[in-house]
Amino acid sequence: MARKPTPKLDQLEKGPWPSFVREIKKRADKNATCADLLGVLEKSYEERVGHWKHGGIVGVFGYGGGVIGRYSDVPEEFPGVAHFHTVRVNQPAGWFYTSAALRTLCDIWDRHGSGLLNMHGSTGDIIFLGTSTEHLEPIFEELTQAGFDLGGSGSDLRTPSCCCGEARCEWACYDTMAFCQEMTMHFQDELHRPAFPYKFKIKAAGCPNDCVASIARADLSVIGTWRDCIEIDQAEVAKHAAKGNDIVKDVVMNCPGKCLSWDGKALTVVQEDCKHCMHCINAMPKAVRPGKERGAALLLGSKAPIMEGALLSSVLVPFIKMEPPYDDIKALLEAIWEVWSEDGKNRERVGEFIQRVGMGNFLDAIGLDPDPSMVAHPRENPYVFYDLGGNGKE
Amino acid sequence: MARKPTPKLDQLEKGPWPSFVREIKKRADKNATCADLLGVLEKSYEERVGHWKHGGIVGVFGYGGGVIGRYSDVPEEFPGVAHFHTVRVNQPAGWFYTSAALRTLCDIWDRHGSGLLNMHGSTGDIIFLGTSTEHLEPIFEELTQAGFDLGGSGSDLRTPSCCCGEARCEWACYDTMAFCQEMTMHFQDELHRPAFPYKFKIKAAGCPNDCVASIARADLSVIGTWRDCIEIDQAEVAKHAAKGNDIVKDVVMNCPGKCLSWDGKALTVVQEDCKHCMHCINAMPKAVRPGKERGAALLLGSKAPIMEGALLSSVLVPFIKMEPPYDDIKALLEAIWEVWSEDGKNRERVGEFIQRVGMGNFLDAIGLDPDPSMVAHPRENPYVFYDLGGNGKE
Amino acid sequence: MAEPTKKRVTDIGPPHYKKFLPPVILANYGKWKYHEIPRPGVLMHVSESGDKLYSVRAASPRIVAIDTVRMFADLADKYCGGFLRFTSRNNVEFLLTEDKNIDPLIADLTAAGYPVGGTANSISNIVHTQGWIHCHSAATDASGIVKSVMDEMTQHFTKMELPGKLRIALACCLNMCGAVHCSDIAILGIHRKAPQVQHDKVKAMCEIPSAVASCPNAAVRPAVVDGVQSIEILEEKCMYCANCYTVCPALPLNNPETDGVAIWVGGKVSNARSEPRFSKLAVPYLPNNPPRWPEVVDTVKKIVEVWAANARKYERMGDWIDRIGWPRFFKLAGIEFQKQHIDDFKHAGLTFKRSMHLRYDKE
Amino acid sequence: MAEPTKKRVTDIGPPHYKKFLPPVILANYGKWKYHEIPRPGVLMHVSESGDKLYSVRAASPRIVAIDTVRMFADLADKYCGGFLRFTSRNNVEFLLTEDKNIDPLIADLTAAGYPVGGTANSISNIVHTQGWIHCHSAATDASGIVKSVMDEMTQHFTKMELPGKLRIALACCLNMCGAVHCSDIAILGIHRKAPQVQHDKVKAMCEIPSAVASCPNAAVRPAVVDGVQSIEILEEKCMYCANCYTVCPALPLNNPETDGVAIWVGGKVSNARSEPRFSKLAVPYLPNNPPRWPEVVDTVKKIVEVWAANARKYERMGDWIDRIGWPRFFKLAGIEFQKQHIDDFKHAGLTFKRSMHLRYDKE
Ligand code: SRM
Ligand code: SRM
Ligand code: SRM
Ligand code: SRM
Ligand code: SF4
Ligand code: SF4
Ligand code: SF4
Ligand code: SF4
Ligand code: SF4
Ligand code: SF4
Ligand code: SF4
Ligand code: SF4
Repeated sequence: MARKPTPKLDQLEKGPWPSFVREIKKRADKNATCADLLGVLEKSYEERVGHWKHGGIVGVFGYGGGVIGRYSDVPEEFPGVAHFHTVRVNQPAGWFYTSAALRTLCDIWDRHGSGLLNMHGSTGDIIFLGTSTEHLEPIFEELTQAGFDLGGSGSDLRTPSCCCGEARCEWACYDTMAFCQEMTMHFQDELHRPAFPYKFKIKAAGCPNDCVASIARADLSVIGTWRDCIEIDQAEVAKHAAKGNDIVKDVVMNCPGKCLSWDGKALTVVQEDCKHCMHCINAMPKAVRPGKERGAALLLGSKAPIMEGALLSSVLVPFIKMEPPYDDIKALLEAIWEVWSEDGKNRERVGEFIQRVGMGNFLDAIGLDPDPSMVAHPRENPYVFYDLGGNGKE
Repeated sequence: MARKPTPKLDQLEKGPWPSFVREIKKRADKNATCADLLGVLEKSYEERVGHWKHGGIVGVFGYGGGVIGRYSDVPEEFPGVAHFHTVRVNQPAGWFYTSAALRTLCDIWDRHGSGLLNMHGSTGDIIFLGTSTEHLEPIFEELTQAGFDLGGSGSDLRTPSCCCGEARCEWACYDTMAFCQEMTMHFQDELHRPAFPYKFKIKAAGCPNDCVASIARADLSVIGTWRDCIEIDQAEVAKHAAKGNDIVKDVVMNCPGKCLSWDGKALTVVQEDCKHCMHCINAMPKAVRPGKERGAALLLGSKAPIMEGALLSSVLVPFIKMEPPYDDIKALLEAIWEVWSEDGKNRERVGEFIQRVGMGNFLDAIGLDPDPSMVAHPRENPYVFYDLGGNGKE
Repeated sequence: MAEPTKKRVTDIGPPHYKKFLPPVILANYGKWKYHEIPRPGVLMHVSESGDKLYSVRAASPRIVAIDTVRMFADLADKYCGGFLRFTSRNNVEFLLTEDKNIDPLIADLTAAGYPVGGTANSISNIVHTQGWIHCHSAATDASGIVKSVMDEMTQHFTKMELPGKLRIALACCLNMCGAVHCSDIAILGIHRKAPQVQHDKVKAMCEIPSAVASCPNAAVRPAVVDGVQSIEILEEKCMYCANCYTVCPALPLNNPETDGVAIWVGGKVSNARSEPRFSKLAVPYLPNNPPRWPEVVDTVKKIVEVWAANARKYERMGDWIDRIGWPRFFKLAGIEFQKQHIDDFKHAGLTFKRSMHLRYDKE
Repeated sequence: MAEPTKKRVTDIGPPHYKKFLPPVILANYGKWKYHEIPRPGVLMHVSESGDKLYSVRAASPRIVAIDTVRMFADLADKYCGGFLRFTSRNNVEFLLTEDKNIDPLIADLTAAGYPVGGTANSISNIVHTQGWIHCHSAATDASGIVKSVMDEMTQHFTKMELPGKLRIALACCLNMCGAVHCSDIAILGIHRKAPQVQHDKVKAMCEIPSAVASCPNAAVRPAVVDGVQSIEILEEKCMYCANCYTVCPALPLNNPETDGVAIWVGGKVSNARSEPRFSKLAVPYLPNNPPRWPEVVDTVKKIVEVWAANARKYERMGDWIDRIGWPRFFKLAGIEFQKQHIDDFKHAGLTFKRSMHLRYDKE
């Protein structure tokens, strides 16, 4: 229970959608932090302004990330949230759990914090929401004893995440969870000890549907695809048609490669025109599937708007076989990090860095050849740099 | 004849395409300027470099434009081209002539220059190519006596130009030639006396085919269009089909508005989806025509790349009736020129100016309301400016 | 910080996912053949082997009490051997092999207040951020708006009757932790006044050169105020991104009178049919009106409704607007087109309409 | 300058076009109903009244001697009452009403070396600029390349057998007076070395601040050299646009060893089907090799040929490339994709491929 009435928040207990207020109230009479969280939130709702101060640096010994410090600007009024730090716990790949694992996490959090969590944070971590500094070490110890570790924060590698991929999806073109796990384990040091100019995120999606939105919010987006022809089961296509799907209107006309045709009996595709968009596959499960020669494309640089405007990731490697332990990708990442750490400005994401130094120069630096798949189109402006010797010969 | 042999240029007399070398040679034995032009050009061909110096300021009394000064950097070797100025003569709208008018121009130019011309310059002028300073006033006098005047150069209104429009084209949505003539006459002062931050070009095309490339190279592009429905003559469509035109493949599938359909008998259109692209009209003359409610769109700002990259013109007024004497457009132009002349930087074209100050601010300044047709899409970045008062109320 | 103990281990990473996969997944990993969606919120994946896996997806408010997590664990024990997962949009999924368990599970979840749905052409959970619950940066609350909007959208979560998927996301400030920038509908907390410089605190709390460098628009300058080294902000160059505040706590922007919410539309992430793209500004400003933000809810509702009524099958919000054009979108959605809609940042010129592909509505 | 005389008039503007229109146009102005193209180079416009106008279009090298203009005037007198015009691509058009005059006129023009054509799906005249004939800025010649390329293209001018219109333009420097930036194929003179500062002339010939301001990339800086006020150029920031040279003659860039030509493709102006768009870089550099620039001619020819062989009806160069994708264009055209193709100027990031819409060629 909050110490004072919360008439505004109470209104948010009504309605069909699950209520976060009810979640907080579930704990408000067991936990002073939750009671004061209700109070300070009601105050924010009254005043239309937040009551948190800029975070300070808190964390666990030897780690540079994983904890976000947070303090109230009205600690006298709400002492239970005077400290209100969050702990980012690295989720298991694909967000799969057993009931036992979840209970273990709940128990730790029950002992050391508000008992409120985010399942999950936007980057993918389990977030323990609201504790004070002295609990941090104990939480960390209990977590590691239970086999869990902290996620990233600050200018480090952030917690990689992935779609469920081969665990539960017929379209996965590579094993996203294995890849995510391997990257997370291999780069533990980069994850826990910030040494980059800014954060670096990895997200792995098994196919171009991109169910983890990797192209929009990962510095490295690894998106599955295939380089041969889509596989068509004509009998199953016919079943879709029989069920009343309008193959021409719904599938053929929506194909961005303009490479499908349907004559009422067979669906045909011009392989080299296929853009690997997934639509025909999505529209006709069982009938159409990705090809056999599977792998992924590596795209670089997406991020939120700060400061030059948001970016989507752009193609760096149009196709790569995904073979554990992914030494090629690890080497590429290390080359990228080296160049970026050397020449990147403070708080400059890798996508912004590439724009600043020029994609061509960046490729030179990391040792990759230019490829027309890297661009939507070649340059339109005539402002080309050359570096010709004194006599003008290249 | 050139004073020395011109073996390289001579090779350009061969081949099926009309030869500019032959044109120069036609005059080289009558005219020392042309003889030396051959010589200096051969020298350029040998050395792979031009031999002209940066122009000085020359012109006719009371005008600030219309003449481009040009001097040779090897005047001793080729005295005939020591001065080699060009005179820009304002073409008649639509580039229509009588043989008599052409002969008059030739006679003047025969008396006072090389006898070589560009029919026409890229902006549209008749260009008298190569004369010396003392001929400029006489040329001007003789031209004006014959009813001709100079075109623009420098930071002034440049010679407006237009497609043949209603004079010879069934698709003209307004009278381009009348408009071009009226603008040219009304703004004679702006044309002859540079007072802008930089050049300003006007081009008028009768329909979205844009046969004068106005959207690519005019600060004001006036492009005809219609706002009601395309007119379809079904019998004529049938004739096109009978002739073997594949109406679905060639017309319907190429319609960017995806608004046409053809059932083998009638061509139908969803009016509000039509993008006024002209394709169906182009593909089936006689059968499809622009609608009846005709006018133009005004677009602003195209230019070559110097210095921030090339621009295409962008929509300022999505539709306007074109009614002589076009007072509305004149007033709009004057408003634009006022704002641009006041706040534009030296050598900043109006298109760059708008980008620098922001389209919204520019619209405020010239007194136009924002319209969604002005943008390809609304902003993607969240960096919006507000100007709220001290108490925060708008 | 307490002293680290002897048995302290570090860098162990997360537990291996294989420990958490149900037997049916371990047996059919990488061998799934197709899926069907027998009812909203239920996925049936069928393996090459013929094995079937049923996933039952329930809504979550994302902020969950351990009590709720324990309840989920109990339900997983009861119906599916204790196996469950969470989705990339923060829903919870129970992983069943017994189809007879589906209905009872759904009944239990529904009774507990966690509706089942979010599959196929529906509105799934709103990806969102901390808001006034936890973040110092928030220009609005996150959870309150999400709850208010989803209360109106729940029938689109539990049914699959929309033209395509519709993804809503919310971020409480321009940092966009919710990665809202590529959503069918994005709800974004915004400031509209430049930071108030706390001159007495600048020197103690901030590195002045970093603060200066942080501003994308060169609005932050070093200044000496009353003899103290401080900062000045050029009001007319500030577009309220809060980047300077991120590096310098003495530059707060929060302002109850002028903060609020902007609405964006037409972004997407998947490559299906059209390419991924950013959301575009639909409504520049709506007020912060807790606890239920009626202006925001109404606007989102209206946009969803015109889209649902007019879009063709498979047309995501952005695809639909591409087809009908922005002028008609603004008309149908009843939104006034304003100066703020027109880009004036770095690449603004590329957003201007540079062609004659114009549409004219019948009057 | 000579003194102006008494009878001097100014600001009279061009003669009114009506004086120059043939009677059939005056009578049918604004009343044309449709046109046909009975043979290459001949347009037949038919009025609502039934009147017919035949326009016969002949190639012109644009630089014409008055002798040639007089010859055109004579032909116009002979066949069409003295009425003729020039087109926006610098061809000459004779305006006939007697169809029996068409063939003799074409015969005369052809005999004189001015082929007839350029209509419909053909290659019309190359819009171009001054080059070494007149301009101080030229990085290459204009007329010589145009002549050399068109000698190979004449059969595409006199026939109409291409998939769509193909517009070639040439500009001899980045000022792009030929407005080449929106052409199916653009030929562009380029420099590749920074300006050579003539320190002895800077002070006399230039305003140093304007020169500094003129550089789009801030490569020009004031400097004192040997005690004289001059300019220095940061070589690594210069991308050879010559803008500084335009305002300061003491900064020439011409260099016979390194100047040359770049080839651009896929631009267009008309709104038919697709929107107007800029040309994109196809070949970053080809040498200046007068008098016939064989490397340029071969490259243009190859591009025209692959387009003609592969494009569908109505597909302009850019539409075709849009359909097949840039990787396949480079492969078919046999052009190596290089660092220079990738944009690195202001909006570079917007040209990167930011989606999974990728194509993979069969090996
Ligand atoms: C907790 C979380 C939001 C949530 O409720 O889920 C979060 C919270 C914060 N983010 Fe974030 N970000 C979170 C995911 C994201 C994402 C989404 C993603 O990772 O997929 C983005 C967009 C993608 C990206 O990285 O660009 C994101 C873009 C930002 C930015 C802008 C970065 C940029 O380059 O534009 C900032 C500002 C900064 O770094 O200074 C930021 C900064 C912050 C800070 C640390 C505020 C600050 O300025 O110090 C927030 C702390 C809030 C708090 O008090 O708890 N956060 N942040 C997410 C992390 C949880 C987790 O670990 O799972
Ligand atoms: C003669 C002509 C080329 C031709 O052979 O046709 C020409 C010639 C010159 N142009 Fe141009 N421009 C000519 C049409 C154009 C066009 C095309 C058009 O007007 O449709 C353009 C592109 C469209 C545009 O305006 O942007 C054009 C864009 C430039 C530029 C770049 C302007 C920019 O904003 O990017 C410059 C540089 C400058 O202004 O300093 C320029 C500068 C020049 C100068 C004056 C060179 C200079 O830097 O001083 C050239 C003088 C050449 C000479 O010695 O004769 N010229 N110039 C054209 C004018 C003839 C006429 O009046 O009809
Ligand atoms: C469970 C989840 C992955 C995970 O590891 O967590 C998932 C699972 C599936 N996605 Fe997804 N997608 C999931 C988030 C996404 C996202 C990311 C997001 O929303 O932030 C996207 C990108 C959305 C976007 O473009 O903005 C996404 C775009 C798709 C698409 C493409 C839809 C389109 O037409 O654009 C498909 C194909 C389809 O549904 O036809 C798809 C299809 C599927 C399939 C059918 C794949 C399969 O065969 O198993 C799965 C069931 C979909 C369903 O709910 O109907 N999934 N899917 C995510 C569920 C989130 C949720 O709780 O609602
Ligand atoms: C005479 C001229 C206008 C003038 O006032 O001088 C003209 C005249 C006609 N144009 Fe044009 N166009 C003329 C330059 C242009 C230009 C400008 C340019 O090339 O610089 C364009 C834009 C080109 C571009 O997009 O880059 C142009 C794009 C068109 C189009 C659209 C073609 C397309 O599919 O993109 C049409 C429609 C068609 O041909 O189907 C068209 C159609 C026509 C028609 C059929 C209009 C008519 O009914 O009279 C005329 C005969 C075309 C023909 O030659 O087949 N005209 N036309 C110009 C002849 C130039 C020349 O000598 O070759
Ligand atoms: S991204 Fe592809 S592989 Fe991964 S869950 Fe989505 S549809 Fe399946
Ligand atoms: S995957 Fe996409 S592009 Fe390829 S055939 Fe299917 S619909 Fe067409
Ligand atoms: S722009 Fe239109 S009206 Fe003008 S000539 Fe071309 S087709 Fe005819
Ligand atoms: S003018 Fe263009 S958009 Fe309109 S119906 Fe014809 S082809 Fe379609
Ligand atoms: S979006 Fe802004 S306010 Fe919200 S959690 Fe992220 S940083 Fe904090
Ligand atoms: S809020 Fe953003 S734009 Fe305003 S001063 Fe701070 S950093 Fe600059
Ligand atoms: S393009 Fe350059 S070189 Fe050619 S005429 Fe124009 S300014 Fe002179
Ligand atoms: S040529 Fe262009 S980029 Fe180079 S110094 Fe001169 S103005 Fe700057």
